Amino acid sequence: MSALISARELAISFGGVIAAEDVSLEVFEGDHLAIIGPNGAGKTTFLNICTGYLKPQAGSVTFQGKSILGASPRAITRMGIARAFQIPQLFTEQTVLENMLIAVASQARRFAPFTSLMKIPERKEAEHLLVLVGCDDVMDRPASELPEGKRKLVDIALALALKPKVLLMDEPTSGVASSEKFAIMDTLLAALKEEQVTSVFVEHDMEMVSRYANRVAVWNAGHIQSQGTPEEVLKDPEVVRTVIGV
Amino acid sequence: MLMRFGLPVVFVFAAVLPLVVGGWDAFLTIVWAKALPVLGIILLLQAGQVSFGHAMFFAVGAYTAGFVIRGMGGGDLFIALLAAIVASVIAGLLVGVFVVRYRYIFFAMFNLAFSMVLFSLLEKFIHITGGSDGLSIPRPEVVGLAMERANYEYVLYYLSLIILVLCLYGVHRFLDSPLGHTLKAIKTNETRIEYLGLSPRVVLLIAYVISAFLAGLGGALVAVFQGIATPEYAYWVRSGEFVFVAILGGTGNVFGALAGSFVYEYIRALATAYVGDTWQLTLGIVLLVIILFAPSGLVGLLDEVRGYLNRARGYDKGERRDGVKSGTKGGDGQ
Amino acid sequence: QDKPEEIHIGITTFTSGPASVFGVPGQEAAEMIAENINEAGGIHDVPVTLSFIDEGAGAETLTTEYRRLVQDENVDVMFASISSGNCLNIAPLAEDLEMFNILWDCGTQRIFEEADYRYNFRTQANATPEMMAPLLYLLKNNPDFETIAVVNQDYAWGRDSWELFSTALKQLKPDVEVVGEFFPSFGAADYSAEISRLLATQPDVILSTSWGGDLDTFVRQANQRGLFNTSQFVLPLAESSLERLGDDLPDGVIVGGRGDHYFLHPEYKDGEELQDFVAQYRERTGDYPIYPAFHMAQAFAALQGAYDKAIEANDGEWPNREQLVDAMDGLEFRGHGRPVTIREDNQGVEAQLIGTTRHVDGYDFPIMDNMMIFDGADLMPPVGENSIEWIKTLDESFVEEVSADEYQHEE
Amino acid sequence: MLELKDLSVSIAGISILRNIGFTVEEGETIAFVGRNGAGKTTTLRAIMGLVAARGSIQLDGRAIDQVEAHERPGLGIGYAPEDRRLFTAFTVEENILLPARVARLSAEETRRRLDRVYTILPELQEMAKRPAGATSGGQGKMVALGRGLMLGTHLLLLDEPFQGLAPVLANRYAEALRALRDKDRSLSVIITESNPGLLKNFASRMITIERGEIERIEDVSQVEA
Amino acid sequence: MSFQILVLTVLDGIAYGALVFLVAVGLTLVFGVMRILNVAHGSFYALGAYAAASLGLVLTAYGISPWFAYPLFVVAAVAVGVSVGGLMERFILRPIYGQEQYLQLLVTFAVFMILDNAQRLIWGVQPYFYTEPLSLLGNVSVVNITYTSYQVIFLPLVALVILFGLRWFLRHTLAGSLIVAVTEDREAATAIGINARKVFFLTFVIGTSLASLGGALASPTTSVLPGMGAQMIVLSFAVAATAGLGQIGGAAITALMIGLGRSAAVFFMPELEVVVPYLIMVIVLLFRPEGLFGKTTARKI
Ligand SMILES: Nc1ncnc2c1ncn2[C@@H]1O[C@H](COP(=O)(O)OP(=O)(O)OP(=O)(O)O)[C@@H](O)[C@H]1O
Ligand SMILES: Nc1ncnc2c1ncn2[C@@H]1O[C@H](COP(=O)(O)OP(=O)(O)OP(=O)(O)O)[C@@H](O)[C@H]1O
Ligand SMILES: [Mg+2]
Ligand SMILES: [Mg+2]
Repeated sequence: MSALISARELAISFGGVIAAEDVSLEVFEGDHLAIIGPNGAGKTTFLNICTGYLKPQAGSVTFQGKSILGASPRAITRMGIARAFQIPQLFTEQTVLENMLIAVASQARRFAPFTSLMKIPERKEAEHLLVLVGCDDVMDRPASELPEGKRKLVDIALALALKPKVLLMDEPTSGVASSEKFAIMDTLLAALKEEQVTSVFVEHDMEMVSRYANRVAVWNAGHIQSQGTPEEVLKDPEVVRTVIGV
Repeated sequence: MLMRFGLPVVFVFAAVLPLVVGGWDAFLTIVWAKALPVLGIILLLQAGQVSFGHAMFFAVGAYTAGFVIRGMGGGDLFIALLAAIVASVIAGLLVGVFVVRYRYIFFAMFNLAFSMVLFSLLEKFIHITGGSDGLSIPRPEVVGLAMERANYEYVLYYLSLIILVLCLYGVHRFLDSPLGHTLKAIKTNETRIEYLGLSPRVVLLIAYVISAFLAGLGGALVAVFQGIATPEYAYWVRSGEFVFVAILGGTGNVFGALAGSFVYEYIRALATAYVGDTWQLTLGIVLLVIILFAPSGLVGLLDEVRGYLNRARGYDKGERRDGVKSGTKGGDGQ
Repeated sequence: QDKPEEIHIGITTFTSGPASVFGVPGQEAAEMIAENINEAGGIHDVPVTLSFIDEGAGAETLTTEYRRLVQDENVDVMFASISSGNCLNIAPLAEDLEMFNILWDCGTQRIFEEADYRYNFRTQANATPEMMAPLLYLLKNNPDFETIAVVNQDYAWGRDSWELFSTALKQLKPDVEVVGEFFPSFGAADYSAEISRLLATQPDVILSTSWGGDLDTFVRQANQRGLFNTSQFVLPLAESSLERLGDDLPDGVIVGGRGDHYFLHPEYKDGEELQDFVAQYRERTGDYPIYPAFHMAQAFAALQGAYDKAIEANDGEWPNREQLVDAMDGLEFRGHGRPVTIREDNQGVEAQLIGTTRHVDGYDFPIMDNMMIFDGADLMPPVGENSIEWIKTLDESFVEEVSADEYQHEE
Repeated sequence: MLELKDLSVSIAGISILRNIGFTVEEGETIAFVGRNGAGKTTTLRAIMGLVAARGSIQLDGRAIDQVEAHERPGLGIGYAPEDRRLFTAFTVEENILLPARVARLSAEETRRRLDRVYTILPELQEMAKRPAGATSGGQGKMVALGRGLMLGTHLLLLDEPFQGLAPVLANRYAEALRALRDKDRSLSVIITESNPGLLKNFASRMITIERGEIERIEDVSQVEA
Repeated sequence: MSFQILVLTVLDGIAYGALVFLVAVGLTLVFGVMRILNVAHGSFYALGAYAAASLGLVLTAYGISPWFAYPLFVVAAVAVGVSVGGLMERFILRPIYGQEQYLQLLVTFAVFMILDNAQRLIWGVQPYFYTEPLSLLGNVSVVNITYTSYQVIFLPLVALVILFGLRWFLRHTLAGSLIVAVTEDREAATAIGINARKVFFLTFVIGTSLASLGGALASPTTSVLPGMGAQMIVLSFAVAATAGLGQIGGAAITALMIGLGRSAAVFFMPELEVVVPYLIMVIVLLFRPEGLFGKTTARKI
């Protein structure tokens, strides 16, 4: 297994608040890496750095061996890192389907000026993805009208539509009703495995972690406190004290 | 719906009108021509951006056409229009590269600044541009034919009409394309666009250049019709008027450009003719009423009426869902 | 042709925007004159009716409305317009529409120098004599100046008038140095910086062809800061601001009114016509008439004159438009100044009155003293010649060659 | 003390809530559950007057549906919205204090309530001076919760308050809230939360809403069983 | 010579900048707070000027001391702001707050047309002026050049008072905080008990009162005439954008830069004078895309 994303000695702070200090982490091909940690530990910041949204004050990040420091989110996305957000980023005035079609059109580079978005050949794929995340029922609704949970799921589908090599997800199912989230994650993970997509997801729900992650990294106050398999990490008393509780 | 039936109907109606009744063609030529820059504004409004300076491209088109005709001695209408298109596209690119980096008021103001600089230049270089008195443009030949005013005006009437119909249709199709939808997405979430691997700036630039093209073409048509181009063509009030007309007509549909342009010019003409020195007051009040009671513009009003009729007749298919927005949005990240 | 029921006159004027300081007096005068004409039975027993178009509504509306009046309302004659830009725009249109069009107020000399018209006539002078007259007045009365500065509005009139004035100055008094050229934007509300600069440079003469609120503001700000003490002002359009400026305009300033327009015209002030006109106008508006009102009177006078002449030429029959237009050729008519004649190129030849301000009893604003009236023909190029080219043929002796009638204010 | 009767909401012609009716007793905590889009958030917003609703809402026997939205918080209702809705122009502490300033509470009372917030949410104290716009997702939720607690002396409406919080914190806060409610018997709470674990020993009744209608109301003890 | 010119440039710049600030500050406030680009702002400026000039004429007619003009200017400005501005907010803006921003812009455009025309109907087209307050304060002489105290001392002082007063109001008073909160999120503000309607009303009225105060204070220095409002709108827009959203301090600095830039242009490159505000705006925005003091928006992801 080779490292797909490799971060070395990252450091960043915001006016005294340390969000990353000496953070080194590797994501391997086929990994499903869970990132856990208390609030404000720097988990989202790490994803922001990996996608070019923030520039670290020190350290390096490579993707497939190439440095992506200084590259724009756009360039990094095109290299194959897609991302779903903690706060869903949707085109709120457009319907869910239109949101998805824009994503697939972007992926397939369909930009002929006079073809209808609704008639692009990739439409099937888009609809399929919506089924996958359980949002096909709201396909024709404007994204602004969606309840919080659905927004998160559509957001994931948008990232997935880009056929990435790595999918980064920030608390993918927070806000998704507990009765549904495992069913959805099951299908999602199965799809990721089938397409051989590597994934990194930030998570607060330990059940999700133990069920879907093959590796876990624990963040605390801008540091990586520990890493390992879910079995090891979730039992670590230090992790239990700082993150999980009793 | 509007596109498939509305456009041909308007086109056929407008095409036979001058053959049946007189006195409307000059007015309507202006309406057709001025609907073009308004269409450009509507295009940019899809991305949530208001340009307060599109009169600059209107003027670029107008003056380019003027210079070409004056420079060619006799000139030719089509060459002049072509030159105007080229010039406004180039101007659109040059200015666009700057302004697409900005949003909202900054976008609006940058456009305004450029247009005011152009306005000042047009006034300053009196020996080239004729200063504030304007550049008078002799009547050009049309494919080598010298024409009387009456025939020339017919040519312009139909030419503007055809250009407008083509542009309406073209922009409509563009807005329905993936790129067009991405343009609309700029309004709500540029972060996501970036994270789809697209550049919001490039998308906006494409729309900007198209809108500059439309404004320039409109300006050229008005100028060759009026026989004059004045710095006032680049003035902010005119830019404001384009925006005004766009919203009056309704920004949700390219038809807004046509409806807005017609109604605005018509009310204005009526008001100047019949209420004399209170025409501004009258126009202002009429517009207020329209905005307050039909905020989605004339085309929106039409839709509502149609929806109402359908419901009254009891066969609302519920096919159209109004994109009514949820409550108030938080400080939309200006 | 039978007598029509009415003579329908279309008038373009500013009723909105800054230029309405001219447009509205013009409109008031037109309505007043039309009432008078109709009270007297009309022009050859045909009453007149008026329709107005606001030039402030923008060029497209103006032309649309113009065409509507011409084509739908069948007006008999159009008076257009105040703005030179609008005149340049309308003249070719009128020509194509074969519409009898009287340029009733605009000043640009370009119109008849750059094109030949059959249907367009100007019933007053143009910018050339209007600039030559104040310059000659200055050179005749205050020849000893070495430096000059200009503060004009930044638009065609401000630029064009300075070009005429400065070109002529270079010919007639070549040793004068131009020490400042300022073109503050049209409608500028503040001239502090210009005035500071002028106070620092102290030019002997300061010229400003500004008008309306711009002129008022400039004069008042300059006066407050003592600029009038150090420089001789020349304000060729200030006749239209005298009453408003009142005490803010000091004595000794050279002023003009685009022609020989003046409610105390020394040659006619005792005549009943001018007195009636002034009294009626004051009753109507509360103000003394200013030059746009006089220009309007001239346009009506020309129209009446044309009807008289055409009817006579037509053996008492009512003339058609062509006959009316023919009658304009060489027509001589009089508003409330000296008679005006229409030259071959359809340009009016009008006398120019320039004076110097003085406060006298009986008026709470300065009136003109030391007046000179120039014959318009002396100050214009011959038909077919370009003004600037013509001015470039002049030399210093021109100042003496041109004569003027001099008048003092009589109490 | 809070009684909803026949509450219906439609937005843009689409019916979202239909005939919602339930009561909340004084000192009681209601868990409000349902799938995504069932209408939980909308119900809370209707109580706050943020969406137009038909039907009746009574607080302590007084009809409040005619009370203007901005006057409802003054009745002792605190609301922590699901999507945080912080004022990014202010610091964290200013966000929390603003409701008290609006209500013109005395300095002393303000202090007391702020202390209460900080005892329940001690993490907020560390970031009190930071701009609210710079907080992380979870921190933002805490601020929203704290802000809601400032005015919620009588009724607390908490929309998924623990979502996105690390489990250790979520447990701690749930515990602290329970303690608060136990201490102050006049305080009632409606909380939408999907994690049953957190509601243990906390909520007395659970209301399930489905497609805009109340599906069932049950005692938590029954659910356990 | 060069020292004199430097002094003059600075003084003229300050005098003009003060005037620009007085006009633009109200727009900056309304725009920064309510996100409404009020095109009718210029009309309020003109209304203030007309009201002041008419008031002056009344004072003169009744032989009342022109010293009363100063307090009366403020009263007149507030009266205009509260009555006309208040009516406009209540009946025209309020119904469309929830709508797209550009609709609000359009409404203000319509109001601008209406007010502009109404002014002409009320006051006619001849310029008005009332210079007594300016003459009262007399002249001062600096490096041998005469200035009016009103323009180089009084107006800049008033501008400073308004600058610091407003900043204090926004930062340190409850009303100021409420304004900021409502702007950012109307619904969230309502949910913590803020009466958003009242706040908007208050803000708009303050903004329009400031505009008409600007007009009233400018009236002794200039001619009050039709079209004067339109002139100020664009300038105010430029100031508001250059300053950064709702940045009162930014507006002051921008106004000063425009003033200095303009007077420098008059002295050294008169051709540039007209485009100075735009040049300054373009230069500032090139380097600071959010405006001089604009803040980058809060993190969204
Ligand atoms: N733009 C910023 N400006 C200032 N501080 C910031 C900024 N972004 C993040 N921070 C701070 O950095 C720290 C890490 O934030 P981050 O969003 O990475 O946390 P997180 O681990 O994702 O937390 P959560 O689980 O709550 O989402 C937080 O304390 C946050 O307040
Ligand atoms: N502004 C709106 N316009 C149209 N529909 C809306 C609007 N707001 C909410 N809805 C719809 O109302 C329904 C209820 O939404 P609500 O947010 O109350 O659900 P919820 O139970 O809180 O869901 P979640 O658990 O995901 O937060 C959803 O179907 C949603 O799409
Ligand atoms: Mg996070
Ligand atoms: Mg919800």
